[in-house]
Amino acid sequence: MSTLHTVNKSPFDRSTMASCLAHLKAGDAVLIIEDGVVGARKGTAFAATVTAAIGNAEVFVLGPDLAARGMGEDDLVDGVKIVDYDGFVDLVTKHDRTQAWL
Amino acid sequence: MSTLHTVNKSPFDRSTMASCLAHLKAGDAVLIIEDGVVGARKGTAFAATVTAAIGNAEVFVLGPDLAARGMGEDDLVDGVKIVDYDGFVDLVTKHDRTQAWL
Amino acid sequence: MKLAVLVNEGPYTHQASDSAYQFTKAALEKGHEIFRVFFYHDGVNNGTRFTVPPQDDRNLQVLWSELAAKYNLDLTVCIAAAQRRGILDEGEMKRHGKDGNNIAPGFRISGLGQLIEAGIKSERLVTFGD
Amino acid sequence: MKLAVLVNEGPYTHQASDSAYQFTKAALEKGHEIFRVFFYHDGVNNGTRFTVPPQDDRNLQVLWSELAAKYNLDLTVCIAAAQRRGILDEGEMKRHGKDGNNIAPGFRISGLGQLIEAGIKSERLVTFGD
Amino acid sequence: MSEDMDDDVAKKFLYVNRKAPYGTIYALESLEVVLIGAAFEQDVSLAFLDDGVYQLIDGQKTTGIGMKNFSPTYKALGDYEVTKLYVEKESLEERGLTVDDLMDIVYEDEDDDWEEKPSIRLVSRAEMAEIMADQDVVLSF
Amino acid sequence: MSEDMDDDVAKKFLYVNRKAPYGTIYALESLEVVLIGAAFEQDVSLAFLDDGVYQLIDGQKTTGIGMKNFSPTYKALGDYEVTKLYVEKESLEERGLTVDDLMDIVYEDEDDDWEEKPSIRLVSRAEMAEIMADQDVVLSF
Repeated sequence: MSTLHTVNKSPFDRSTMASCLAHLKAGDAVLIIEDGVVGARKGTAFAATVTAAIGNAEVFVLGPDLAARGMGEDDLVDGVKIVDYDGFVDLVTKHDRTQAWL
Repeated sequence: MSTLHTVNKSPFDRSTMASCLAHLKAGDAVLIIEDGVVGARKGTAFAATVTAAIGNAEVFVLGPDLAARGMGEDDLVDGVKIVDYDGFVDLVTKHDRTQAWL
Repeated sequence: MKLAVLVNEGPYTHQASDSAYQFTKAALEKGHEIFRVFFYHDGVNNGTRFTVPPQDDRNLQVLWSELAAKYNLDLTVCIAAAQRRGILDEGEMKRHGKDGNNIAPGFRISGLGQLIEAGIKSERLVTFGD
Repeated sequence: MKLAVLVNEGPYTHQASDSAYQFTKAALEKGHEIFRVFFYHDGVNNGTRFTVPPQDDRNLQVLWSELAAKYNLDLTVCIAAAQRRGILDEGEMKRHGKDGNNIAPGFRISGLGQLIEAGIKSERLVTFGD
Repeated sequence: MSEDMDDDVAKKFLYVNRKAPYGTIYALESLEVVLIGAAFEQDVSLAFLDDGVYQLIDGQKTTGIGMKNFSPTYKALGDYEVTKLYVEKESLEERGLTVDDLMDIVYEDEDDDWEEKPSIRLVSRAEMAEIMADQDVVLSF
Repeated sequence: MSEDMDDDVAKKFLYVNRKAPYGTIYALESLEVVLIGAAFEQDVSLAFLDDGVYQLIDGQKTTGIGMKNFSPTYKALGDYEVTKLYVEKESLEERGLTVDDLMDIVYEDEDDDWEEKPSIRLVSRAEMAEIMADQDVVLSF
């Protein structure tokens, strides 16, 4: 039994990503969408928190949202994976429940 | 010449209050309204930041918003003052400009 | 798989409606069933036919209505949230003595029980908000 | 003093409209002049007459309309923001071939220049948002 | 899972509340879902974490802001058989609050001779993560 | 201040941008105000701080999210005589960015033989506070 968590806000502006990562269980996945994708960038004040989470859970970003914010694969914290909307759907069906951090 | 800054969000959820306090000038005033009032409570993880700001600028909270969140004068960080909507208007006219931190 | 989608924000101001639309479309194209898309909070504002977005921009209401027509999708707008925000169908218009209505094609107004039912009847519920 | 007010969010979902209303009312009662209240972003949703809030709740549209009537207040809804969000007056209805309109009494639809003018002509501009 | 099982077995619903009341409508409209949902006889829990803990604070007075005080509704949840209100300890601490700052919310336990029991259950962040992981449907407000 | 002076002397307008683009409409609708406002011949500056710096990031591609890419409009601001785009250095640093990650935005300086000059002016947080304190009207998005 595992959860897909979604986060859609920048960790520099909102508490949702930090709160989400503090409530993960082993085997969970986090999908970062919309403005949240800026939190997956390497070299930021938040990057270490993302790296720490990857030891525990898989972390994904939505590619179309990443591209809209001028970022690509090379900009990401190591271990963060990219999915498209199709992959988003697959993550939802793969995990037992989806929890949005709003 | 001085500025009235308004902040309406909790510092535990949003970056606006921290950003506002980091951009104050001596003689400015900060008016905390709506959900922001929880940031003026004493004994919180944010209280020291508010106390530090009071050395530089006046800090006010809107009383009606404070009461709605079950708080009163005794709950506030030392030095934070309470105004009502009338006092809000007076602060706007007293300072040369108003800047909302959204 | 049987999925349900909850949209909590109106069009344009927040990306929630865009994300929900892209997700719903992808799920349908992959052959999943969407039991219901439920619009709550400001999400009810997706269901007004009065919008006129700029010509070079997407028209979210039309996109939702077209998706509903193509896949026989259930787009349910919460009645209580709609009343606060001024979304009316013919019945609500008459019931409240209003002089017009603005519900868009393919959307229907119903109660919050429809959200709970979506949670019960679907295998996954995916929420898009602020 | 001559003040202007900018309202960036719709009614109920965010407190912005309530705060702006209480502020505007207090300023008027103290004898200040409100040059204009400008509704931008989702703030345009304050100007629909289709809302039916619960009977034990405040009706923000009515409160604004009454304040406008009492003090001859200028309530301006941004035309570009209104188009995206489905707020129409008679003129906009005809211009876009829509079959109805929903603008509330005391509100008018006009351009963004009215916001800039409010900034120029007023001594203070106070913004309420999310 | 078959369609029949789906309908017969109660699902575990968790309502996650992370936002302060009044500044936005989410707390109120979340409560409206909880009240409607109570009629469906599912296994309902509410989680209060981050700024959501302010929804339960005692002594809310809203006349000054012209809005309806909906906090008494939390006290009525027991009548709807909504009796599990999980509050995160760390969220309280960061905000200078203790459980004594919250409303006194109770329910009558029908399995224990209708004894009055507290609905608020203080849990650690780790326990909250366990509770979240034990649900069928999570609704976030 | 007399009514006449009010109308005759240009006011200093500052547009404060603190939010990332696309996730919300504020960045786009802020830009729409700037463009309309340019016709009023006031003294206009734009401030980009906190997540607002993402509005200026280079290489935005929005086809995948079905939204219009409005970032080219920032490059056109010089044509509207909007030439002061203040970007906060600390905000960039916290986000792992440098000014090289931003779009190349220039204007032609009519006072200097139409020489092409950068519109983006990197400032410290303390300098940003000075700029904010030097305005007549501050519009926040």
